[in-house]
Amino acid sequence: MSGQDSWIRAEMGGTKQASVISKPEVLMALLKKAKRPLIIIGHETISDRVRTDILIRMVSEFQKTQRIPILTTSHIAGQVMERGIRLSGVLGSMEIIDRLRDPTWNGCDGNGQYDLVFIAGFSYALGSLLFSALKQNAPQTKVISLDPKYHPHATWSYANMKTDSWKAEIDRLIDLLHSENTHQKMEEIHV
Amino acid sequence: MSGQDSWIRAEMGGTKQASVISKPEVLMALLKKAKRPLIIIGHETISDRVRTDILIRMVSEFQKTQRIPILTTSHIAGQVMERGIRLSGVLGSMEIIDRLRDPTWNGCDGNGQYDLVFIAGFSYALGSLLFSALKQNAPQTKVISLDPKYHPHATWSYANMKTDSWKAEIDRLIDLLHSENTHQKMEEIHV
Amino acid sequence: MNRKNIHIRLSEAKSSTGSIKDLDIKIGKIKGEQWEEKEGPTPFPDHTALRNWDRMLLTRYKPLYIPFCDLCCLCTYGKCDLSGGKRGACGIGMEAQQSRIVLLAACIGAATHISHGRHLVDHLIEKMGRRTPIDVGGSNVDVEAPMIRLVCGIKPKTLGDLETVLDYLESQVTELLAAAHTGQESDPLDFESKVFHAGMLDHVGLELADMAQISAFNLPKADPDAALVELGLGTIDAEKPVILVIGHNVPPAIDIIQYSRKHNLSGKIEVTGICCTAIDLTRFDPNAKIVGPISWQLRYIRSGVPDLIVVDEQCVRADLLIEAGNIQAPLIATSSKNCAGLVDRTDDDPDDIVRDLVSGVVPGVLILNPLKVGEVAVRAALESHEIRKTKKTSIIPTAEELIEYAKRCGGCMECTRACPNETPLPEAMKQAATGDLSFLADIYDTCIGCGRCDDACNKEIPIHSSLVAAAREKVLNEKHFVRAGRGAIQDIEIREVGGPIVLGEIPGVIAFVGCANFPNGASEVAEMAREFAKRRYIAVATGCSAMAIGMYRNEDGQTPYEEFHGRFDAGGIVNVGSCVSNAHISGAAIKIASIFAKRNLRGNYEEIADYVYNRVGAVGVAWGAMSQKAAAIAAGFWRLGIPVIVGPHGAKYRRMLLGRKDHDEDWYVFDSRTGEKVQVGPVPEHLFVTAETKEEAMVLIAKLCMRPNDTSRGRSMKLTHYIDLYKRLYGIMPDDLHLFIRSPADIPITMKEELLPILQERGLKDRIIPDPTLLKSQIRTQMGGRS
Amino acid sequence: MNRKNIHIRLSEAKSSTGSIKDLDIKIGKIKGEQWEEKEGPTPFPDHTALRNWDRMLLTRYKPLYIPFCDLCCLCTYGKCDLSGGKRGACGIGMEAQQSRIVLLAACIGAATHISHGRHLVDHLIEKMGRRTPIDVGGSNVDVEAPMIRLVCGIKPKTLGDLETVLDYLESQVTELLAAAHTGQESDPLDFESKVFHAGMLDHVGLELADMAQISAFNLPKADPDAALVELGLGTIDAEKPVILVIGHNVPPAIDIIQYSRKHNLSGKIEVTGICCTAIDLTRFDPNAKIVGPISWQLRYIRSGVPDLIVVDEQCVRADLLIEAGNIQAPLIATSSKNCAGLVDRTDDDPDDIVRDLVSGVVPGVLILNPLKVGEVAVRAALESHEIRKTKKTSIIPTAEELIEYAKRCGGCMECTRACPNETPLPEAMKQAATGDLSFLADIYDTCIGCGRCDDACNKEIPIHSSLVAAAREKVLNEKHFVRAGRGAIQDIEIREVGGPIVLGEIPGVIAFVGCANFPNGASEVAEMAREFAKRRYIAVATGCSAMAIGMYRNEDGQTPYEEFHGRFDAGGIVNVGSCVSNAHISGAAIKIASIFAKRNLRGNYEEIADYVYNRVGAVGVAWGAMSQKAAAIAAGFWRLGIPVIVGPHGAKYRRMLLGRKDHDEDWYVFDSRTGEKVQVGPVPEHLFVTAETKEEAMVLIAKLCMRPNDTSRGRSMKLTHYIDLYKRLYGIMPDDLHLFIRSPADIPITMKEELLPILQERGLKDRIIPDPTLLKSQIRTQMGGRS
Repeated sequence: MSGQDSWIRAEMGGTKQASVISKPEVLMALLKKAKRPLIIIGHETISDRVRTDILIRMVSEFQKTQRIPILTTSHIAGQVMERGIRLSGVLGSMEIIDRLRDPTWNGCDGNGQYDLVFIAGFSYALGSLLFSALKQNAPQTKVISLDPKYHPHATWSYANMKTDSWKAEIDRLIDLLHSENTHQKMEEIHV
Repeated sequence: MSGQDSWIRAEMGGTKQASVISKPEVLMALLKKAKRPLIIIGHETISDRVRTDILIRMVSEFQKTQRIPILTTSHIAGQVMERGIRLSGVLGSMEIIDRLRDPTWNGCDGNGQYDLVFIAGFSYALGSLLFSALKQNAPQTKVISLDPKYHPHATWSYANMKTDSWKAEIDRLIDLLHSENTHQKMEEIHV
Repeated sequence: MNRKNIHIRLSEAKSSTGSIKDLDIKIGKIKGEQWEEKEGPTPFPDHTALRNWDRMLLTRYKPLYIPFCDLCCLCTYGKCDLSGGKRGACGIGMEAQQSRIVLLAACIGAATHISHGRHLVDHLIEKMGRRTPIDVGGSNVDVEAPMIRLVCGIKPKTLGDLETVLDYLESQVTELLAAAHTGQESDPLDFESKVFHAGMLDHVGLELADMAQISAFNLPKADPDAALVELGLGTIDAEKPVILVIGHNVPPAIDIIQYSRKHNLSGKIEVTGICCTAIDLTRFDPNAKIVGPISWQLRYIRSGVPDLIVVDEQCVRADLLIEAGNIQAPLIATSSKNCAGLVDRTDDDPDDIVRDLVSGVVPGVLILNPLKVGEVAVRAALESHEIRKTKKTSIIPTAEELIEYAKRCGGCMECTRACPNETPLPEAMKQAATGDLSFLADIYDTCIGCGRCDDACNKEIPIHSSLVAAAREKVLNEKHFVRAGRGAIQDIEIREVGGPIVLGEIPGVIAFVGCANFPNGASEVAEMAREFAKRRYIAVATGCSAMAIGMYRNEDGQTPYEEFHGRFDAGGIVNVGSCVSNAHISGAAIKIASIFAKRNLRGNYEEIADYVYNRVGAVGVAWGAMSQKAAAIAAGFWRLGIPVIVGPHGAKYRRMLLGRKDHDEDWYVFDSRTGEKVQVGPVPEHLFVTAETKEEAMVLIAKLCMRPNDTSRGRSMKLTHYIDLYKRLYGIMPDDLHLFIRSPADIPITMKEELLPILQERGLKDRIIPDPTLLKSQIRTQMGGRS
Repeated sequence: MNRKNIHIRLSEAKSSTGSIKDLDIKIGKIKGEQWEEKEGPTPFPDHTALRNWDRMLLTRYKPLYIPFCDLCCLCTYGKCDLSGGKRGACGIGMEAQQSRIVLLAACIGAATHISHGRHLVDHLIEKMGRRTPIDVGGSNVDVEAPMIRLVCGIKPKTLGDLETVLDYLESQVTELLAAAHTGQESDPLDFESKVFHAGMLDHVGLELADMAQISAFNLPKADPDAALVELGLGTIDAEKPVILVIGHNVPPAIDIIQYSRKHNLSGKIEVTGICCTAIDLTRFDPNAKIVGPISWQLRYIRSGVPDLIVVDEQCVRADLLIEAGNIQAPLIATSSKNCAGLVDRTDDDPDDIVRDLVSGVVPGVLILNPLKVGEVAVRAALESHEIRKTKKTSIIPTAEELIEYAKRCGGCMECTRACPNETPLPEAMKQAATGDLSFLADIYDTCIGCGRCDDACNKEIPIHSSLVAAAREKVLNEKHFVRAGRGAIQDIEIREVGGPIVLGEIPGVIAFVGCANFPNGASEVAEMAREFAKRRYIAVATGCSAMAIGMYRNEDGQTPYEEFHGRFDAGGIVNVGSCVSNAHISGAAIKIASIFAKRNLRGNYEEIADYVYNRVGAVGVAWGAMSQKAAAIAAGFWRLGIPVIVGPHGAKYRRMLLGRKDHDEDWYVFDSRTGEKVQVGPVPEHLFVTAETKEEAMVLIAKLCMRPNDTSRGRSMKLTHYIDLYKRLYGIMPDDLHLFIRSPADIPITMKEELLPILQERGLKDRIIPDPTLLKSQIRTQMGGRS
C-alpha cells in the first residue's frame, strides 16, 4: 500500500489510475495546454479547518495569476467571497457535473465548455464519485484533484500525504504561479 | 498502467496487491522461512508451449534442490512425469484449494498443512480465482505466482513481463537454487 | 399456505363447467355494487403501460450516471471493464449497466416490502381470518387505500382482498427482476422506467402492509395525537429483564407484549426496540421503548443491557449472533428471510427451547411462529436476566481501560480510512491517551455505528466501543420522546390543506424518510425538520428519520414532537410510522387529487401523477438513505413527480435525475384549459439530487417545493423561504430568482425593493399561470372535457 | 390481464357469503376426484420447508467461496472491503456476501424463466383460452408435469391451471430476493439453502413454460425421432429475404412463420435464429434454420446477411441496435423486458411501421403483439431485402482490407488482455499482416464472440470482424444438423431405462446444458457428448450446448445427431429442446422415482430428491455456463442431488460445492432396510465443481456418475469408464479407486489383475450395498414401512 491507494480503502474500482502530481510543474504544463480551465471547490474548503487556509490561498493565487473562474458548491459562497475570492457561480456538486458533461454548455460566462477542471474541498467519498462521474461523462476533460488524498478516478491527483507535505507542495505551486516567466506564458495563452 | 496491473484488465478487485518478485532472492527468503512449501502446476504447463520448458525446468529444479512436493491439476500428470518430475498428487484445482483452506488437512504426505504455495501454469482468469480463493480461505498461507503475468490476489507475483525477461528471471532463480550456499541453508531447514 | 389452497380451488374450478360460469357473472355484479368510480386506463399496469409517462419525466430529468465501479461482474463472461466507452461481453454500456444496478436495487427493495407484506397478510389471515375488515381510520378515512386504488383499480375491504394485490406485485417484481438478466434490457431510460415501476409497486406494497397491521393490531388510526413514547438508551431500566427487538416485522414483538400482559409481567420487563419494529411496537404499546435507529445496534448491544435479542427481518446487522454472544445474550431469529444459520425450533417445546437458550447450549434459535417467540422470549429473558446480572456483560471499556487502549494507537489512520465519514479517530485517540475523552465523545455524535473501524485497527483497539465509552454521560442522557406513528392522513385533514398546498400557500410538504447513513449524525435531520415546521411547512417523518428527529431537545428541553403538533397541517411534525408508513405520504399526495380535486383515482395513475407533479409541492428528504428499500421508496416518489433529496452518500446510488434550469426549452407544460404550451420555469428543478450539506439540502427543499400551479401568492411565499434560507445559509442572494418569477405578482412583497432591480436586469416577464399538465390527454378543448 | 380479472373475482367473491362457501366444498371434491395420489409433506414449500434437506447436502458439500472482488458495493454504507476477515458496515462477512451474490444471481435466473413462463401463459391463454389442455406427449406421457407435481403437489390439466403455479413461483422468488437485502440473511449456508430453493423454483418455471408452448404450438411431443434441422451460417440462402430472430421467447417467431405461410411465402424467405428462440422455432417448423448459439450474434449480423432482426428476451446482446444499424437492418424489439429504448408501436398501423422501418426513419420499433410482429417483420424484411441487396451491407473486411488492418497492429496486447480467453491475437495479426490468415482463422474457432477486443484496440482494428474475415471459408462451410428439441421423455422410456440407471448398468445420464462461454470453442462439447454416447451413457442436451454438439462432423461426415439415436436410452444424444426444456432432464430423474420405483411425487420433494441423489447417476455439464439463468438451472439440479460440472469460467460463479473424499466420516448413509449407518464412499464426490479442461471434465463426469445404490455390476461398469478415461487422458492410474470399491465384486473384471495388488495395498474392504438414504424418515424398521 502506498500514497497511491484510494484514501478510503474501499473506494477503489477504477481500471485507470490517476497520474500522481509529482511536482507543480505538472500543473503548469496542464494549464498551458488548457483552453478553458475551471476550479470547483466544495464545502470542506470551509468546514475542514485544516485545509481552509491552504485551499483559499491556492485558489486565490490561481485566480489572480491565471484568471481561472471559480465555482463553489453547497453553501460556502459567502464565506469564500469574504476571503477575497470572486466567484463565477454557485451550483450543486451534481449540477456542475451535469453541465460539464454537456458539450453544448457554454460555461458560466457563455464562452464555452471547460477542458481542465481543478477540484478540491470535498469529502473523500463524495469527491471520489465526482471524479468517477466526470471520468464517465466528460471523458475529454482533464480533471485534477488538489486535495492531499489520492483520487484514482481523477486524471491527475496528489498522492496521499500529510498536511505539511501537501502545504509545501501548494507553496511550491504558488511560487511557480508567481514566477514572472510562467505568468507571461500564461498571459499569451489567455489573450 | 504498468507491469503491476492485472493482466486481464478487468480481473482487478483486490484491495491488497501482491508484492512484486523483483529478484529471485525474494523467493529464496520465503523458502527459508517456510516450513511446508508446495508447488501446484496447472494444465497450461503443458498446453502453453511457450511456458512448458521454462516451467518444467523450474519445477524440476525446485524438486531436486529443495525437495518441494509437486501437485498437478487437470490431466497433465502423465506428461509431467514423462518429463522426469515426481508427483506427490493429482487433484482438481478446486479440490486443492478446498484442502489448503482446511487447517486439519495433513497434506499429501500426512505431515501437515502447507504454509507456502507456488502456483503456475493456469489460464489467467482461473489463476486469478485460485489466488483470490486462497487469499480468502487460507489467509495464513503465502501464495506465490510464478507465471509471467501479475496476479494481484497472490502474496507475491512476477510483474507482467515478456517471455524472454521471465525466462531470464527463472534462470537466475535456478542459478540461485543451485548455489551451494543456498542449498546448504535449505538443507538445514528441511532436516 | 391458505393462499395456496385458494388458488388450487380456483384453478380446478376453472376446469369444471356450468355452475362456475354462473359464479363469474354473480361476482361481476358484486364488483359493480362495491364501487361506482369509473375505471381508469391502467388498472394493474405492467411497466410498459406507464412507460410514456416515465419517459416524459426522464426527458426532463435526464439521468446522470455516477459509476461506483468501472466493472460489471454479474456474469461469467466478466468481469468487464465498461470505462472509457467500452462495452461488456454482452454488449452492455456503462449507462445501461449503472441503471441496471439501480433496477436491481429497486427490485430488492420492492421485494423486501412486498414479501414483508405477504408474510404479514398470511400471518394475520391465519390468525384472524380472510374477512377481517381493513380499517385504517374509521370514519375519518374514507379513501383508505389510495395507492391500491390508484394502481390496481380495486378497493380492498378485507385482508383477503389484499392477496389479489400481492399476486400482482409479486408477478411484476419478478418481471422487472428478469429484465436485469444478462442480455435483456439494453436501454438506460428503459431501465429507469422499470425502476420507476418498481418504486410504484413498492409503495403499493408499503400501503398494503401498513393497512394490514393497522387493521389487525389496532395501531393508531390516522391519529394526530398518538401517544408520546420514550426514546433513547437513557430511558431503559436495566434493573429489569430487558428484551431487545430489531427489524421490520412487528408480530413477534407484539406477541412478546401479549404474553407479558397475559402473565402480568407488563411493567416488570422492558421491551426495547431498534428500527421499524420498535416504531411499530410503540404504535401497539406506547410503553415499549425505542432505543434508536439502525445505527444504535452495536452501541446498545455492547452496553450489555439486553438480556435477550429478538431479530426479525430487514436492517438487522449480519453479525448480531456474534455481538449477542459477546454479551452472553441469547438470540431468537424469527424470519425465514434471516434464518441466521440457527436450528429451526419452531415445533419444539418452549420449555426445551428456553432451557437451551438460557444455559447457552445454543447461541440462538430460529422460531418461525410469533406466538411461540412471545412465550420463549419473555421466559428466556426473565431467566437470562437472573444469570446475566451476576456477570460482567457490558463490553464497553471503562474510562481507564479506554485510556490504555488509546495509548496503543500509533496513528496509522487505517480507522479513518475505513470510516465512511473519515472521522479523525487517531487524533481523538491521541487526546484520549492523555485522559481527555472529549474529542472521542464528539465523534460519537457523528458515528453511524458501522463498526468498520474495529476491523481496520491493527492494534486491536475496540474503536466503536471506545466511542461509546467516551460518550458514557451522553449515552445515559439519551432520554427523548417520539410521537407514536399515527398511520394515515385523515380525509378531513386533506380537505383542509389540499387547497393551500395546491395553491402554494402552505409552502410545502417535506417528508423526512429513510435510514441513518447520515454524514454528520442524526441531529441534522431534527434541525431540518424544525426549520421547516417553524416556517409552517408540513413536516412528515417515518422510520429512522422519525427517530432522529426525536433525538433532539430545544432550549426549553422539548423534543420536536413536543414542540410541534402532529396534525397534517402547517407547522406540524407528523410521524406517520415505520418504513411501510411511507405510503401514507405518497397516499396523502394522491388523496389531495382525489379528495380535494375530485379526480378519479381508480386505475388512473398517469393523470394523478401529472396532478401531483404539477401541483403538490412535496419533497422527500432521505438524508441517511442507505438501503435498497430506500432506493425503491424514492423511486415510488419519483414516478409521482415528487423530488427526493439525499445526503452526500446518496450519490452512491449511482445516478441522479437532474433538470437543467438553464435550458428554457425543458420547462414547458400544456395549459389544460387551452392546450397552449406555457413556459413555467424549472419547477421542480430536480427529481433526485444529492446535497453535500444540510445547508444545501435546506435551500434545495425550499426551492424544490415550487410547482407550476402555484398562485402568485403561493409562489411569493415559497420564494420568500427560498431567498431567506439562501441568504442566511449561503451568505449571498440566489442568482436564479428570475426563473421562478413569472410576473411581478410573484415577487415577495417584503423583498420587492431588493429584488426588482435584479429582476429587471434579467428582463422581468409577465407570464400566465396555466392549469398545468404534461399530458395531451388532459387538454380540455381537445378532448371535450377531462373527466 | 385476464389473470388480474380472475383475482378480482376471487377476492370479491370472498367478501360475499353463502353460495361461495358451497363452492369451496364442491371444488374440494373435484380435487379429490382428479388425483388419488397421497399428498406428501411439502406441497408449495417455502424455503424453510426444505432447509433441513439442503443443510444435509451442504454439510457434505461445503461451499468453497471464491471472491470475485474484495468489495461489497450493494448499499451506500459501502463500498466495504470484506477481505482479510473484515466485516462490512452492515456486519456481513465475505462468505455470506459471496453466497448473497449467488442468491441474487439465482433469483435473477429464476425470475427470468418464471417471468417468461408468465408471459407465455398469459399470451397463450389470451389466444387459446384458459381451458386449453396441457399435452406434452399424449398417451406416451402420463406423468406430464413431474416437477410441478413434486413441488406444488398439483396436477395441472389446462393452461389456466398453470397460473396457480406461477403465483406460487412469483411469491417465492420475491421472498428470496428480499433475503438479499442489506441486513437480512446473515448465514452463508442459509443463503445457499435459498439458492437451492431458487433453483427448484426455476425448474418448476422451466417445466411450466415448455409444457405451455409444447401444448399450444404442438411442438414435438416427447418425440425421439424429431426432425433434423439445418444449423450453421452456411445453410442460409442470402439471396432470399432473411429474418433473424434472437432470444428465448418463440411466439413472435412463430407468428412470422404463420404469416409467411398464410401469404404463401414459405420457402421464399429464410427465417433464421440464434439462441433458444431458434431452437423452439425449429421445434415448430423444421424449415427454420439455426444460425448458432449466443456467441454467433456478432459474426452473423456483421456478415450483413440478415435483412431484419427480431429480438425478444434473454441473451440478446445489449448492442444489437447499434450492430443492426451498422448493416442497415431494421430491428424489432418484442418484449417488455427489453424495450431497447424504442418507440412502442404496438397500436400503430402495420403499413406505417413497415414504412418507417424500411425507410430508416427509425432504427427499430417496439411491438408487443406477436401477431403484429409476424406481419411487420415479414413485410419489412421483404422490402428491406430489396433495398439492401443493392448496397454493401456486410461489414466483414475483405482479405485485402484485413491485411491492411493487420498491418496497423502494434502488438500492444490490449486485445489479449481484454479477451476472456487470452487469445493470442497480436501474434495472429502479425502473421496476417504477411498475408497468412490461418492463425486468425484458428482463433475464430475458439472465439466466444464477446467483442471486447474491438473496444480494447487503440488502432481501431475491427478485431472480431477480422476473425470472421480470416475464417471466411469455414464460415461458409458451417452446414450442420441438429435434431429438433423433442420435449419430454416418454414414460415408457423411463420404464425401460429406470432399472439399468438405478442399478448403475447404464453408467450415467449426462446433461450438456448452458451457454457458450466455452474456454476452447464449441467443439469440446461435441467431443464430450460423443465420447459418452459411444460409451453408452445417455447424453442429453439443451440450448446452446445442443447446438454446439451439432456443429461437428465425424470422419463419415455425420453430425452427432445423425451418428447417434435420439431415444432416452443408452448411446443416445437427446436434444430435449431450449433452456426451458432443461426441466425435462430433472423431470426424467424424478420420473424414474415415480414410474420405475413407484414413489409418490405429490408434494414429496425430500424423499424424491433423496432417491435421485442416492440412485440416479446423472451429471450436468454446463461447459460454457455464463448467465444467471445457468446459475439457477444448476441450483435446481443440486437440490435434487445431481452434480454439475462447469468449465473454467464457471469458477466465477463465486463458489463451489465440494466433497472431501479424504474424509471417510462424510460418506455415511442409512440403510433404509435396517437403519444402520453404512459408509458408501464419496459418491458423488462433488455437487458443483469447475473443471480446467475437457479432459478433466470427462474424467469427472465418469466419476460423478457413481451412486451408493450401484450394484456391483453397475459399479464395475462405471469404474471401467472412469479408469479407462483417466488412464487415457491423464496418462496414469487414478489414486482413489479404493474409495469406490466396496467389495471385490465391484472390481471391473478386465482390470482385476491390474487393480487387485493396488487395492490390497490400501486394504480391500467387503462392505454391504445398502438401500441408501440420508433421511431417517426413510428407515423402514423405524417407521413401519415407507409408503
